[in-house]
Amino acid sequence: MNALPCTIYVSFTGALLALVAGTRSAATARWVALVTALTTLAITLMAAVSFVPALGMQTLVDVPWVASLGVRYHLAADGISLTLLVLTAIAATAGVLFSWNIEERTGEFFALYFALIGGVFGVFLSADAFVLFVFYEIAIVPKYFLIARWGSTNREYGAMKLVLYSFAGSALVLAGLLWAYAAGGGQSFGMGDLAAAAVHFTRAEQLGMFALVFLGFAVLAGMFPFHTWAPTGHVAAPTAASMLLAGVVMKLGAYGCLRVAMPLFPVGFVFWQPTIGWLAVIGIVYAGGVALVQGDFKFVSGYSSVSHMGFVLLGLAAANVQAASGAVLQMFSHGIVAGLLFAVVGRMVYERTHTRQLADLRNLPLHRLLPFAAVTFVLAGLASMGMPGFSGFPAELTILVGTWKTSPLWAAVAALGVLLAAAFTLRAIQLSFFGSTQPAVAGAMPAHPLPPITLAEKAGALLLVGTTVLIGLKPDLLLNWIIPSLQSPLYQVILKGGAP
Amino acid sequence: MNLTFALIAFLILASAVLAATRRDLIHSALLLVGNWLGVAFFYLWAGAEFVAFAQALVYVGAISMVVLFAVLLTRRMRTELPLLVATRDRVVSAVLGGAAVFGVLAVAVLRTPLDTNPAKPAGSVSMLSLGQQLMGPQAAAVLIVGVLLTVSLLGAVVLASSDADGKEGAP
Amino acid sequence: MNMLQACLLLSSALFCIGLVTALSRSNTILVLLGIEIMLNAANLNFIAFWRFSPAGSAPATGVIFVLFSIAVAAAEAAVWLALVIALYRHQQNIRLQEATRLKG
Amino acid sequence: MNLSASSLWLIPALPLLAAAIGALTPRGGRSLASGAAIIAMVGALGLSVAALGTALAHPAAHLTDNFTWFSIGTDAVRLGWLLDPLTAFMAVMVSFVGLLIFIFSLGYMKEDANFTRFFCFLSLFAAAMLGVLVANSLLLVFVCWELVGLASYLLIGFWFHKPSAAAAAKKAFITTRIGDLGLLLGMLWLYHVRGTLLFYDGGNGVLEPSSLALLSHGKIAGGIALSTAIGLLIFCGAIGKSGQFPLHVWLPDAMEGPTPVSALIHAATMVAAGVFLIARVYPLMLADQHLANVSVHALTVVAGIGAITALLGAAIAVGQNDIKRVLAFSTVSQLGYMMLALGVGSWVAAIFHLLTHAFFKALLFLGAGSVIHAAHHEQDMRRLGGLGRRMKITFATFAVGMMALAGVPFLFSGFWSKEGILHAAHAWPVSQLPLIAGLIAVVLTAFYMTRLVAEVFLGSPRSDAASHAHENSPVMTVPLVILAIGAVLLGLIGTPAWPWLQSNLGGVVVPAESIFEGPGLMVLSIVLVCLGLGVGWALYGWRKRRDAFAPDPLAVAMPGVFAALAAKLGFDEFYALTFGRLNQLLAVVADGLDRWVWGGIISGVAWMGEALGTFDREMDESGLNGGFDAASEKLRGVGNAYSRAQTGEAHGYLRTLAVAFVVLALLLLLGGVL
Repeated sequence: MNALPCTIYVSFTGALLALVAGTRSAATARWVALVTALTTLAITLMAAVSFVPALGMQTLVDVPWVASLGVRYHLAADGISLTLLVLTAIAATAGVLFSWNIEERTGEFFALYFALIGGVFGVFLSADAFVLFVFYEIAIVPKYFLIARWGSTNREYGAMKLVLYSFAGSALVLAGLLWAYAAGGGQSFGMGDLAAAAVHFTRAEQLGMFALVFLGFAVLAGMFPFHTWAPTGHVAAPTAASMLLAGVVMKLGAYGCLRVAMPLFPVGFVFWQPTIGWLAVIGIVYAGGVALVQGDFKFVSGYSSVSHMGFVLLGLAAANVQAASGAVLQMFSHGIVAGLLFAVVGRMVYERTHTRQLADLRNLPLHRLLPFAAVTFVLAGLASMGMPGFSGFPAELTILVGTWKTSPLWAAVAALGVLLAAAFTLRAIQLSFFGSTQPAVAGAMPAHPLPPITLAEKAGALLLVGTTVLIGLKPDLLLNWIIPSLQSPLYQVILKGGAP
Repeated sequence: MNLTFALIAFLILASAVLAATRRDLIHSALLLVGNWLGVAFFYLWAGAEFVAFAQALVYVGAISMVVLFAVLLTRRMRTELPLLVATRDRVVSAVLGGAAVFGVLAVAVLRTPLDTNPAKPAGSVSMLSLGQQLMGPQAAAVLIVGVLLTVSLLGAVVLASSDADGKEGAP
Repeated sequence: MNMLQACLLLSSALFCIGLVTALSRSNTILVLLGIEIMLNAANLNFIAFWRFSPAGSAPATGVIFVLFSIAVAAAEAAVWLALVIALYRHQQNIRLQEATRLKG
Repeated sequence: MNLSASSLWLIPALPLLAAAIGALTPRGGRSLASGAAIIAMVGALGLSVAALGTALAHPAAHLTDNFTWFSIGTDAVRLGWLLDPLTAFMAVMVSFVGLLIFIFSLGYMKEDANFTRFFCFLSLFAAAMLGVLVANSLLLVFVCWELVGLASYLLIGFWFHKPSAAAAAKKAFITTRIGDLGLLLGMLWLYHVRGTLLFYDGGNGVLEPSSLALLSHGKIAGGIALSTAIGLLIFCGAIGKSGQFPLHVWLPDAMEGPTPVSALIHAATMVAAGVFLIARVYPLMLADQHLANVSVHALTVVAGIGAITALLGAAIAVGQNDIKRVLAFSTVSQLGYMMLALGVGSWVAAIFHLLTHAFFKALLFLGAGSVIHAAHHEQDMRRLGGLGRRMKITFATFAVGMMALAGVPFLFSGFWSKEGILHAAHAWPVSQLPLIAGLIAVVLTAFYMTRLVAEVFLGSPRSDAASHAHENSPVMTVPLVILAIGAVLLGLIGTPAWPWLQSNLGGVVVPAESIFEGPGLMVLSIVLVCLGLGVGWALYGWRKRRDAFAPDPLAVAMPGVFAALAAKLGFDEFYALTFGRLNQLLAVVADGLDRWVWGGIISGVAWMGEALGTFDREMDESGLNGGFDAASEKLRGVGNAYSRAQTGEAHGYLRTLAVAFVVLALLLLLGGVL
């Protein structure tokens, strides 16, 4: 448990080592990256094994940093952090496995990759709003370079859009936090201190601060109508980056909403709750609808991410322990499933066929050419549409159960999103892998045989599929961490049914 | 006028003039050592013993070695080339410039009413007080000088070696 | 002319000798030696002012200044040695007037 | 033989294991995959029979075994297994019919390249279906329900290289999921109200009296009870899965799957799941019956939907030419009967019909499969004909199935189960309309089945495929014979003279004759059956079809009606024009919004920035720059001159310094005024 901060340091060290190793050979950089990712995975898993669920955050490090501002380098973890840390470590490992084929500036790629990962770890571990913000910024910058340098379609545009949105979001967050800090007397950025100070804020202050901070984070979580960066960004990004982007970075936003915005400004939250709920619900259905007519395979996955993140926001907006625990579970689940989808689409299919247009793919008998990818994508699709047996099902179910308590109407409309998810996923599966009606038609077969699925890809796919199935069958593994965390006094103000 | 001072001044100026006019570099360097020694004597005469020793150690001991190194490492240039017309012009202009500067300085020195304190006992500063000064109020400066030395040495190493490396693995 | 002025004149003279050396010689080493002489001349001034200044001024400031100056001179010497060697390596001689790469 | 509730999970687990084996078997391991599947089904059948033994020992009890799945907030989601006669009878039926279909598939799918995958999917399907049966929690039912949907998707789309099959699979999945949406909402609501989804939990389950009292007291807007609303939402799920009007459209299309799949999914199991679900939650559906001042009772809706479906399905079946589609619409119609029975208050009659229907409809589908297999996948009955002489076993068994379906009196099981339903409808105090619908459907059923048999088996072959057909191997005919025996005998366990099934199913002893209200209704229905058979024979049997292109006699008589029926009354087109179009429109609108509006706002902001920049540039270039350029030009000249001064000669610099110093010093000295 106490080793958790090492994930941050290991990631940054790994970034440096990969950079150095990249100057020698790409293979060395890859192995360095894999070892780094596995180390973080091992650290988080060991922490998970020794984790004792408790009501509040368990402090790991707490030393003064910028004494004059009252900033402390305060790292702490609870069940929610731990869930997301495990997710990050798994996604990072899988991402490395799916980037195994990167030949171009491998060292720099992995250096940026782990800089991003390190920032993400830092955000999930921060208990001081300022530290959290710093790590949040650290996580944003490498994204741009990853996309702009190694991306594909429209990469400059996608990267720029994503980074502009991210920075706009973080500017809002910073403004809100500084406001709260100043209004609280400028003593401390500690989350607990801010929350204690926030009690004395006026209603108007709370409303304003919550709006700033929540909106800032929600932009990164892909909240409708601030979601458009997500599909274009995902599409432009290289495979591993889209896996991280959808799998982990979007969670940063949701995590910020849950960890910072909601407990700090409960009055503001109550005021904005209906708005958030409706935006989330609209986002679910809306993104599902958009995904239904996309011609680009990766856009389908991109919009499905927006739809799924809508569930997360809905879970938060419902403001009870059930829904919130479901939201955290959904963060985990979506992180895994989205990673899987992007891995299949970006790595297994696009890098072999060099097209992502469903209209082109349907002419290829892909299920024969890439049977492993086909099976993986079907499983990922099933997980994505919330079939029982995969992690999406308990997550969405828990969210819906909780949401129903708050507003049956929200739950009903959101359930429509589940239907849409089935529709667009099946459409994508059929058009992409099972679209070819006449495999023997001349010209339908690619000129060169597609390279077979590599061992690294298989390992990554198995890791992700295994995780989603494991959590699908035994969601208690995570819920046992999450729920006590949500029952802590900090959340009792906003989450109903929180009494332990 | 103090005789000692006169002697010292003579030593300093004479060695400097000779050093500046010799054609053999080795000679110049050795004469300069004399010049630096003269300066050290001046410090002694003025009562700054520690500085005098420092001067002797650094200049006479170390920098003179550096000069000799430089001369030996660039052997082919041990003697100055024959005076060319252009060189002669330069020498003339240099002497003229130097004389002008000296004239200005001398006039400035002589015309300025500088009040002195001859009553002050032959000045001497104790090692103890010097040390306390250096380690106390001037500690930061000492540190900075230390850093400067390190950096300049590193820089010297890089300067002296960069070309050799550059030829092997051009970026 | 009191003692202080004498000292200052000495230092002025030394400075000018250094200046003439630096200006007239084409050997880089000698140019640098000239500069070294000028530095020494400046140091003489410090000591002179310290020695003959009216009582009540800071006790050992001049001395300390000269000490630092000597230290800096040592550093400088190291750098110019390196420069000379680099220059030599570069153009196979150490004539200063030929080192005009940085010409504007 | 006995099987406790705690080991009930073994029943679905065995086929699931077989599915896993099948999934891991390479293509070549045909006998391993099929062997595992069949052995698993035999095991499941054995366990089911054992469970039936246990259930019959305690017919009125609900044996449960509950456990916690995961915690959700402060409470836990609990699942469980339930053993009562309903479960046990259904499990025996499903595993038995399933087993026969598996065996039949050995022959039918012999030539298919993806034989192992087929058995994997079949096993998965059976596992999911058995899971629905043994679940003691609405959530677990839902889980298995979804897996049933998934497996049916995989099976219907098994020949996905046919575009129609892929489309049908998707249609089936999406359409049933629309119904599932209702089920999901009902489940959420129920959980919200009751905090549990267990059916029976020692007094705390949702189907137990305390819960029902609570549910039927609470009223929501519109003057209906809470239990009505939840019940109707759950019924939505049943509408989807059981192919009830208005979501019946997927079922006929699902005939694109291999015929054993049709037999399994559209006869015995999946479509029966909806009926089973309503029978399972019957106490909930019944809870609002005692309320007088509500606007609607849940079961009234069920009866209405059932009656409409029964009539509609039977009518459309008359106009179909594809042998499997006739059977598919007949299934729709029969499921309507079952819903009707549930709606009019006799779930026992519904289950009885469900069981008999499973046998004779599986028989009919497999018989049709046998015909199709023999005739090289010719399914159009206008192009068949005369097969009776060539395929005697198939013909005989098919005829048995046809008579059971048509309700030919006394000997055949369908007669007895249908009579039960008609009697229940007759006894329904609310309305006699369901009875009338049911009676009309009786005529239609007898008619279209006569048409089917006459067209396929009588007359002369009307295509090469039909004329070269010959009987299939025993692996296919033996299951037919067994099913035919079942289709005859099964009726005998539920006759008015000996209502054994009824007594055991409900746990309440039903006295003999109590489901028989006198000869009137029975005579009427016998007359109607004979009417249907007679008209059918008159039109199709007496004057046999000469060639494949001859018009249908009914089309000659009533062209408009026949065309409408052949077009399935235009439901597909209607949905495509309304919901499909609407959905597509919404999706396109949302996509456009994303591309143009939300993206456009961003682009707009960017464009405004750019425009401002352009404006500024113009300003600069024309206005400010004019003067600036001139000044710059001069500066540049100065710069050039200065640059020339940079000779790079250190001496020069030094000299300049010296001169400058002298000049400055002279200025200071001489001027003294500066």
